[in-house]
Amino acid sequence: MISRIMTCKEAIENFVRDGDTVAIGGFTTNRKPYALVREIIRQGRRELYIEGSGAGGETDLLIGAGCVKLMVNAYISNGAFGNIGRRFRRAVERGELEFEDYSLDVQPLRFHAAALGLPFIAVRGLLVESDLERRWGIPAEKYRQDPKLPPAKLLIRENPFNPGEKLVYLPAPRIDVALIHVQKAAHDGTVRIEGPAFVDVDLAMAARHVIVSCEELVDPEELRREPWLNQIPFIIPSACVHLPFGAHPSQCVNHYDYDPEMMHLYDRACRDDELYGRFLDEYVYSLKDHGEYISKIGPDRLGRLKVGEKNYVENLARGNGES
Amino acid sequence: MISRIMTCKEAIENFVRDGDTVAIGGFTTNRKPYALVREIIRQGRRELYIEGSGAGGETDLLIGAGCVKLMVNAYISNGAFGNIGRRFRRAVERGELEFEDYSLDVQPLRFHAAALGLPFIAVRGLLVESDLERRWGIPAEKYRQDPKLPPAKLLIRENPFNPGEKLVYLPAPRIDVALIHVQKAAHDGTVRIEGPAFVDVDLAMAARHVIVSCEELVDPEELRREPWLNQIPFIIPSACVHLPFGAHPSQCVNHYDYDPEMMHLYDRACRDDELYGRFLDEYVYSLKDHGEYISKIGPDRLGRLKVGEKNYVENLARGNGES
Amino acid sequence: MKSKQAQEIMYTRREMMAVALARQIKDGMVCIAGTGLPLIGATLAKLAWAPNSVIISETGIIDGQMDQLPTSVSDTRFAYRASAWWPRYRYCGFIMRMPEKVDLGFLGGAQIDPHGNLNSTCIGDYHRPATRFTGSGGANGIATNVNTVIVMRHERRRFVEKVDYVTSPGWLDGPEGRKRAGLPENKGPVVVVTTLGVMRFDRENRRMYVSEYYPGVSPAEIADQTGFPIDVSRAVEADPPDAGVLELLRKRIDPDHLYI
Amino acid sequence: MKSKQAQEIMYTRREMMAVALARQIKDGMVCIAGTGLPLIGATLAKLAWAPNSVIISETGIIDGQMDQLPTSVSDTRFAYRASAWWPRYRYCGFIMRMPEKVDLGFLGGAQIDPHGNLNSTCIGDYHRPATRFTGSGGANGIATNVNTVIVMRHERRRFVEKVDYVTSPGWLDGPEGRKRAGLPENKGPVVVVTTLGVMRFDRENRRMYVSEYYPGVSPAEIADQTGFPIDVSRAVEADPPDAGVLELLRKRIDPDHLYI
Repeated sequence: MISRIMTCKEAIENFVRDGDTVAIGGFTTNRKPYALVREIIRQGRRELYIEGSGAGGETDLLIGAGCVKLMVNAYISNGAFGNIGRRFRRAVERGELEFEDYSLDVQPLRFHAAALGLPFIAVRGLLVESDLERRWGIPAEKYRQDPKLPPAKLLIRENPFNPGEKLVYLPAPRIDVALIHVQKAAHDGTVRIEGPAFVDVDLAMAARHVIVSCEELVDPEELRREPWLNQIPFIIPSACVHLPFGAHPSQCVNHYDYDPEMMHLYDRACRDDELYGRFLDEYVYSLKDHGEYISKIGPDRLGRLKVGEKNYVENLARGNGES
Repeated sequence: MISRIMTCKEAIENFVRDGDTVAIGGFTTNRKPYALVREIIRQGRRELYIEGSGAGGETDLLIGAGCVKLMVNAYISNGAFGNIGRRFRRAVERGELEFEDYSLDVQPLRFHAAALGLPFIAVRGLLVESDLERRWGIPAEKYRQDPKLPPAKLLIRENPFNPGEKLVYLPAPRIDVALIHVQKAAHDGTVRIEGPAFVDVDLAMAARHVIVSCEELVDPEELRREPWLNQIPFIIPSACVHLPFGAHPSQCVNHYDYDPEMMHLYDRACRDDELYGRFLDEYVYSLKDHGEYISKIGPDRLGRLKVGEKNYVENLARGNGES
Repeated sequence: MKSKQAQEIMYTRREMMAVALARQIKDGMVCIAGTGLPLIGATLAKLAWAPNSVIISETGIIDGQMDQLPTSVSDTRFAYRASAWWPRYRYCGFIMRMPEKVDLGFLGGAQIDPHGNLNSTCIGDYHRPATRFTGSGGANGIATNVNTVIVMRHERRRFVEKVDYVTSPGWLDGPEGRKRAGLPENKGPVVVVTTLGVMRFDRENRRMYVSEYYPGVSPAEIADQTGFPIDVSRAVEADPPDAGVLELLRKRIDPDHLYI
Repeated sequence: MKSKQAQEIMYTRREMMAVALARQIKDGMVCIAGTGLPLIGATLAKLAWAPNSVIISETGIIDGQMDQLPTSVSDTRFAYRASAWWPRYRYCGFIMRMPEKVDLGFLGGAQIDPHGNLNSTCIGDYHRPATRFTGSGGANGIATNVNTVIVMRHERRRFVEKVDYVTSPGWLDGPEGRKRAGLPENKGPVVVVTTLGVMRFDRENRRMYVSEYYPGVSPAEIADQTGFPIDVSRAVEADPPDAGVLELLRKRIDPDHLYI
């Protein structure tokens, strides 16, 4: 059996190219593949297209580090931890980022279509009579010309089974690389997500390459005892990387809570270009790899984030920011 | 909190009407809601439309008992246990059953479309250049006139994003009642399927009414500890019925194996009209309810079907039939 | 409408808003709520008078029994003792397939027009905005398919004749708007809870009017802070929060003052 | 091609078929197989010479390590130590999205034509058939998207010029058929393993020819049992099963003689 195990460095080197369309699993502050994202920044990838849905600090980080040329957006937030998406917002306000907007109902359905090999998905009502339908962030010509994009943002067409009824036809995106962080993966590439799956399984099935980072690298036999609990079989991932705390500072069910300290720090840093540069230096560029990152955060702080039975840290100090 | 608990009798009385379109969960010999089906037969429902996919003996039973007017078929089998679907086959051969044929790739996608509120799903290639595409079991006029059916079996239309490319547009079915048997349900209606979900979650979301039978009726708190493992939240089911061994003689993960003795008996009975009548009398009509059915099968025999760690009975005697 | 005891109780404007939001929820209602004031309002209703109400997060969490306040719609705190936590596509399908199962959805925005059309995308030109926000989230699907309660800061620049970008449709251009557009006609914005009072929409012309002003606010002040003509003739003073409700808010729901 | 030892070993025709099926599988191949002879063949290959081959069930079971023979594609025995067991829609999507991940699919049928078009639906008129079968199963999706190995009883009434109903497309009407129809051109039926021998399809005209006849069968007998003209000029005698393989079949794979 071929092993899919790689180092984080190898996985990003092998499977993420400049100009790739990248989609990222998790949701805002939950199970975000931060370690993989930090390595992409470290390796200096450029001109990425991001297919986003419940984006969080990890996507803002990629944008802030200058890796992103175009973002298909639905939502970017760290929840109550300050006004995240500030690097995204600033990049749009400065005209430094191409962007498109869908809604958070539509993007998962587009991913789902791509995962199922459907050329598009036709829905009732969504986006209709809003500027999400009428005004496109990316010009129609660019959709037609850029092979990385579908031929249009959307099309309004009839329901062939009910002539006269207008539907919104949403094209499936083309995704080069999906990045997901999971609780368990085996040497063979079998993946088990514990807790909510969000869009991760769809991304894994939709993308040309899937890079999986995991909290625990386990024996395939452990996961194969209950195959129905494994969402992604071993024939799908391109690479599995063992990265405990790979979702820090976001949550990871059965492992750790989000890290309010880092969330607030990010919130402060992202308000100012210079501060932001220093933040990137300190937490990404100056650290050789995820191991150094984890050492920098330190075992005490990480230990305090360990979740109990409720799957969060009770009475975690969360209000010390400026939000 | 409203309780969804009912007896099997009440659930079928309240939610299954003559002429309803019924869809049945599980797959051929796995987790088939046999007890619910036997009660439908006992109550003498007629003129049912069946939306089938991985149908097994339970669907053949409904057809054999004269409950079914029309079946949308993709597959009906008890696997190696004789040639099941014999009542289905005979009904078609005798012209006693209206029918349509799709494939076992297409039906789950139609259910999926219905579950997601999509009017249709458009696929590449499936059914194309086969008689599944060209020859319809149900005439086009009937599709247009019967409000219980979609407006057409399928339509061949262009991909609006890629003019010239032909796609198969498959309409979502309209499902009145879904019948599913699961491992765990709670008083409040929360449902957890252990093992493969097959089409069950899609059926539950697609149907107007969902009747759930369960092996174990548990406290909601037990299921709510890991909400991501519950596929169906309490706001969906219309009725929950506690029916241990409700899938007998099919398999039920974490509980029991299929019952080869009953499978072979069915295989013999379904070859002959008279034998079949006696089979129905003995195992359905003469028994007041599922409790009497279970007593008739008997605890010793059921005990021998109890699965171990491998989720089947090792060296189960299976070859004593004529198949 | 004021009771004597209530007048003597001190409370903040955000507390009043949370209570006004909570009052939209009756027992048994199913509501989609995001974090912040909407979730606080929904939780308050559930604890105070609507024990069988159900809160849904757009990440697919159904009926979380929150013990500690979540900071995002994907926070595991939102899913504590929930009935299910669906993958994303399942929630999206649910909203399209079974909108009748949901009674209310809560939305917020940066701008709103007289018919309840909402902007949460940008201020200024869409392609090169003066201020860009983080994205529509799931607001569009909610606004399309279910009745909504909208939370707004009540300022002239936010209550405008025409929003810079329609992120989520309200009643569009009036009573026939949704029908003409093919949107569900019987669903739309019901209430706007603001920093000054509670607005509703006229059944005839689907225009916003002032329904309630908070104690200490006048109808004239609301009209003045609204960037379009607004009917104040039906306005009454809102009941202030009572002590029990404030205690729930402060001690049980948001003791860390994350949002209030 | 015969070895001396092999000639002395007794084996049944169904055992020969299982071995002929198994020989289509090389190490590392990913195959979709239903229960019965295809699964027995695939299991044999995996145990004998293709340890890294992967068996997929159309119910969404990926890489079961079967210990006891399943009686249906949803039998939990099929999923023993599998990598995953998907819900149905996920398998259906996989077959459309990633057909290149699958090397072979196994199909059976009641009738086949010279271009490998298969009937597993009915004999006679579709609406009032003389014999109705249980339904197409997932054959159509497999026939559309992946290369196939077909298992057939070799009889004149089954090998026909024109099948009564095309359940699964083969090469359609010849070399250009699939391209014209918009089906994947580079995928189609590769081998037909029958009760008499092994048929393949000519690369030029995509017509069936006899590739191998089993020991004890003559090419003429195959031609005689085929209801359309078939080229026997390239036919060679198949290697008989060797003792180790038969032992695996009898003792390890199907000791209860469920299928052989």
